[in-house]
Amino acid sequence: MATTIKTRPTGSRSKLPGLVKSLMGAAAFATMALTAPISLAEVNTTGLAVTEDTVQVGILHSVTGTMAISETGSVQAEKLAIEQINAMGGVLGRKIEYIQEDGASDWPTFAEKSRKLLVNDKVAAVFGCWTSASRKAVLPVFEQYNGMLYYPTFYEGLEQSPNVIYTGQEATQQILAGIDWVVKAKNAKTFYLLGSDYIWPRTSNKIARKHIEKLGLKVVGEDYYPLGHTQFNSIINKFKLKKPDVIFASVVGGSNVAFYKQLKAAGIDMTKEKPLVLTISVTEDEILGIGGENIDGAYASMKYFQSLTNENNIAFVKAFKERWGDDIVIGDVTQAAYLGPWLWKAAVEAAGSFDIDKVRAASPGIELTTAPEGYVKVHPNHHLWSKTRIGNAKTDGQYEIVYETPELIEPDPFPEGYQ
Amino acid sequence: MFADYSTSELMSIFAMQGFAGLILFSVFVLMALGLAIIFGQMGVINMAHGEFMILGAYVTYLTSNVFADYMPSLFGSYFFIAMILAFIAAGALGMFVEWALIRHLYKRPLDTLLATWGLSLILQQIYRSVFGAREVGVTLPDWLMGSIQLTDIVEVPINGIFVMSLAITISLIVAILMYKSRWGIQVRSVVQNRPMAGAVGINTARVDRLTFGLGCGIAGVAGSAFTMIGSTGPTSGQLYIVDTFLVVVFGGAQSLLGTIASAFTISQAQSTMEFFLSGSMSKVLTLLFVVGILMLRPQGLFSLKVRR
Amino acid sequence: MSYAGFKTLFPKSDLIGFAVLAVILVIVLPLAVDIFRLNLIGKYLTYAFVAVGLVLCWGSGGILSLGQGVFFGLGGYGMAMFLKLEASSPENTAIQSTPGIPDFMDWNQLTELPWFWEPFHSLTFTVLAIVLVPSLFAYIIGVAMFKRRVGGVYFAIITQAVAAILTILIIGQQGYTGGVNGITDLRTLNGWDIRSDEAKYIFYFLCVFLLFVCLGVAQYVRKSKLGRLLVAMREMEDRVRFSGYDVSNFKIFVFCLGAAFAAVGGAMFTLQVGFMSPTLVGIVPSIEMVIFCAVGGRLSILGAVYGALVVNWAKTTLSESFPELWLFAMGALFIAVVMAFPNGLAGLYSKYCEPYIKQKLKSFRAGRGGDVMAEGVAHERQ
Amino acid sequence: MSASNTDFVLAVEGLTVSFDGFKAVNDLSFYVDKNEIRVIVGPNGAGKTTVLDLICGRTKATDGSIKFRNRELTKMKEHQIVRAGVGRKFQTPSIYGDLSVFENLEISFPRGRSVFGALVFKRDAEVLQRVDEIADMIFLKDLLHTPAELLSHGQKQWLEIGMLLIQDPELLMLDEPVAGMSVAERRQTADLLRRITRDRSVIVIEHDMQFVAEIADKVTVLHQGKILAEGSAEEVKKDEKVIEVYLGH
Repeated sequence: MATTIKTRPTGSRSKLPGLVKSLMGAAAFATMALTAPISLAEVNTTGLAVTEDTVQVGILHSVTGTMAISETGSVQAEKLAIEQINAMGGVLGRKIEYIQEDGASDWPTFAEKSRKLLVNDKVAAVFGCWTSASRKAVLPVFEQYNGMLYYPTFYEGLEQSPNVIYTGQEATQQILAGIDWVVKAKNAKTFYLLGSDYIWPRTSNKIARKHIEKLGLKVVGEDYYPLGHTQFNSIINKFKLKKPDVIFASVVGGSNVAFYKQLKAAGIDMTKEKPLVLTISVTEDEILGIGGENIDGAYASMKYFQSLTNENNIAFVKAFKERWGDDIVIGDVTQAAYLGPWLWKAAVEAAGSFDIDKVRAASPGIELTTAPEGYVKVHPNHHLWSKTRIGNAKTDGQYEIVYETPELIEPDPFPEGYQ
Repeated sequence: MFADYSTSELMSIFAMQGFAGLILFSVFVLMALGLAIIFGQMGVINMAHGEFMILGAYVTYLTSNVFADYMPSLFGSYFFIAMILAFIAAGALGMFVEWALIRHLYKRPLDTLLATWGLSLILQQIYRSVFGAREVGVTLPDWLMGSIQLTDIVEVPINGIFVMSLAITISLIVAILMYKSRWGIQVRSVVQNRPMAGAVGINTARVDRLTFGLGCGIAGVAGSAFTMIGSTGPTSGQLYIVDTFLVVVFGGAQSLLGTIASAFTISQAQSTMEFFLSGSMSKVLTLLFVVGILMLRPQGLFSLKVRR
Repeated sequence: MSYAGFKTLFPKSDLIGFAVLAVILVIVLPLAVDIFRLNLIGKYLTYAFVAVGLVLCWGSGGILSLGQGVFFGLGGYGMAMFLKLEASSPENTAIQSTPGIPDFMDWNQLTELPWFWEPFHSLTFTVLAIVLVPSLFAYIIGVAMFKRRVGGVYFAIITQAVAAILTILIIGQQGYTGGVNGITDLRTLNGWDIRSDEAKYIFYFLCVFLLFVCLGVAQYVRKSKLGRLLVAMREMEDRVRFSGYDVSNFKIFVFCLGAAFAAVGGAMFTLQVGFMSPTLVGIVPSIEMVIFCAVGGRLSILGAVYGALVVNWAKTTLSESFPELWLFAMGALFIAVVMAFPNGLAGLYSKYCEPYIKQKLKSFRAGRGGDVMAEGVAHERQ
Repeated sequence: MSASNTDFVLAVEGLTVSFDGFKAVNDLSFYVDKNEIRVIVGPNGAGKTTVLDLICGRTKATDGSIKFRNRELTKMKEHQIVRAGVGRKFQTPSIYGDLSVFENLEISFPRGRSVFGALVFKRDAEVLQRVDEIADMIFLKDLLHTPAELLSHGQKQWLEIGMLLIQDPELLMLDEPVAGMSVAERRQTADLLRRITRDRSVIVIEHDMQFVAEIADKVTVLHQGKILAEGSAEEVKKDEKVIEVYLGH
């Protein structure tokens, strides 16, 4: 059932980005076989926006408002993936056309726009959303109108919708491996949990606390600050008082910048690892705002770093920079967003149809060997099997990867005892 | 919660916590001074105050890039140049805004709120178009990084000291300007009786423009300083606006001393509570405290009982 | 109501305005647009409730509240709590560790329904609470502020702080409130699917009906002596006080009325959009609501409705076609409203369109040789 | 003075108010009889307006008592004082410019003063008649439906007096009622005052000594918050202290 696309770097040809070239070389055969167009009646029985040679999809992210900072990378990744797929001949012989809508960092707007995409535009799939709140807002819409959403962000889990493919990690995948690693490699005994005050950090810290206590170790403090908070001197004093081995941080957005700058200024040198900072919220994107010198030495636990050296990623980073500029950085979510169109394409081709129900049925077990993060596979629970890596932040704003789980981690959105 | 610690450790922590409160105090003073002038003296509700601060931050970012590219040897001192440029840029924009918008609205204070809110949206979008939606990282000179080790535990962040000295300097300058200079007398006379001030030959339009420009300029300097401790992005300015207004209103809008006293009260309350409670709850309690006091004393902390 | 009373309440020019709005909302729009757009318009209309309340508070009474989102939110949350409880029946939530409570509570390790959720099992209670809780809250704020003569700018900033406090509280207490995600995934109302097209039509018309109820109440208040007192207070508060009125009571009354309108709007929002979240409570939406009112014309209750419709429609259209431009457009709109046409759309209408229409009517009547009716009602000034 | 204050409409005793240490009114005592017209004169800053502010509750007294028909006013709120029967006209005409003359008077009509009352208030025959009556008295009968902001300065003063009259107060306080009026208007006003003071007590602040002599039963001269002299217009005119501080220059 599964469609596999092998990566094989090929020589130069035309001005297509590197990755596309390689993908095209690989997929030429398969595409050729498929391009004998399958009749419209066959691939689209539910009235989606598919014609003889095009298929419409939606991109739904915030271009304006506070979340635009975070969501820009995802939009870029999704557009890149779509362009690459089109350059390879599209999906079932049809070029992908995208309709981009702005969620404006406002959850009702997300719901409104998703309804527009599904009801008015009848798109075959939507790539979008970033925050949990925006996903929660659109979820009933996708379930009601039977749409398909590819959601890129690492998130708290506790959800499994037949209408969503979660291309980022759920919390246990990201957190457990990270904590295991600091315990083993750094001999950590005490933890301080800090987060912005909303559902993802709170759930993540709950999972972290449970795991830490199961290991027989100690959580010495847990604190939350309102989103957008910019003064962290008090919490830094609490660190100094409690002297945790590990500061486990899930601060987001503008607060992040303030937190790391003030941590550094307060004389906590993260490169000395006393205490060690382990974050699950700072990707390369965030470092741009924080400044590499301010976060030098912190560890991050996620599935993707730009510095990964496998062939897929080298080609991906090259293509991304060719498309969006040299000074751009790619974070975990950007990569996960990039997977969305590819996973959808694979599922559609496996199903031989754009029909949502058939694509859904074909999705579990879909594999990508070309993913920048390496091999991924869709679990029946609609999340991805993936590896978790530990990166060590450097002054140039990149992570040096110091650890990688040997096996793919099974996604477990409803971990025992957490719901 | 303190059972496990020795007395000296506790003393040190309290010392540092007090210092954290002082830094917060300085931050509030810097945020609020510009607004205290604009809102307190001129009665203009400038909702774009945060955006003026962010303008200062972006100017600092640009200056740091210019220094890094062309004069790396002088990089250590770029911050002072940046603050001056930030003052000039924000002040100039402020004067332009006063000329284009505010001067038509002096009799309608609530309308200045709407107009400046519109202005803040436009500025945000300009920042986004020019600098991108992402936050930019401002590189600080090395001497501003790190902290001074006083005892084993007590460490004082250098940028905190810098922010504090800046707050003190600017407060002093403003106080001197307001209460000692000829211009200050003019400002205060315009505030108290506009027609009369005009009648005795004060160019009220010019005084207004300069006052507004000064308030915005101070916001720019504050924004420049905040690149050390906060984020610089198109919407970062929004983070400051509520706190800033509360500080000014709580202090009794017309009094600079009141603004400083209120910044002190609020910062100490917040930072003490933050130490004992979670960050969110202490924020809520601080706001409730301020609102509660304002209900009891609507004129703010410092206001003269005057004959009507 | 007697005919004369009706004439006083609705002078002819107002009556035409109401009729035109009714025709647009009840006949033209439902026929002209599909259900998706109509649902959007229904959503815009929920903001119109707030804007109408603001016309009373701000336009008539001079009290500018920057915290109307609080009341909109309280109303919306009330409705959402009822719907969420219905959606969280033990059968629907069987996979949870504690079935029968909303999913977000389960994630936050709550094992039983908090006490203040219990009464929201009852629809009657919910409907009452939607109106009464925000009104009571407004009453408390109003008493605290107006009895102490806090007004103008100070009132605006304090209400803004209240909006900030409530937002932080809702987000921070996510076990009880759903946190930043809000209360989502609302499906049925007494077993009736609220997401079907049929339900959307019904909610749209219910929303229009309730809006007209609010408009009627607002019109009654404005035409009553209380309405004239509000205008009088805006101008010469001391004179009203020294005419033997307890000024604060009147302010509290319109503030509560505005809050109740906003709450009804919030409840209709929840029903039509399908969820409620703290983003509708905070400072930004509260200021936007003031903008709807300002664009429509702060002195005209009908203008407020058009303001809410036009601004939101522009927002949707612009953000669909030029996402980068719409902030510029919004910003420019605010400035333009303040600088160029302070009485908003209604001001433009009465300045440019009304005289023209009147003249046309007159010449039409004259042409027919009919009687030119004398303007019987005393000249009502804005 | 008298053992009981009941004989007086208004009894002010030991009244003191200080603004940040400055005593604007200092240990002031005076008494107003039934149907008396009392005029308060004094140089600028003598505390005249402050005394009226204190009586009507606009300013809170630091010390002392104000008894109106034996009811203590210092503890009451402004609207309660008004309802008790004290009417106050301000120095600058304070009327509602956006409303018509009719509406100005109607709002002042003492009925429907609660929120609910205002909501159900009806413009019935009694209101119409009373408004007509007052409008006639204040020379504005033909201008009933004119927006008040279009009135002349003198007409505005009359309108405000009319707004007080419609409440039928027992004590009427007028702060410079003829300031800024033409000679003709002054004459009309004096006439009006004489007519309206037949069955009520009146306190008037006035500078114009000729006007004062024309209307006053008794004159109180204030200086620096204290009473300098009290008596008939003729008496105070002759008082040397008064001549020195007030009339002398």
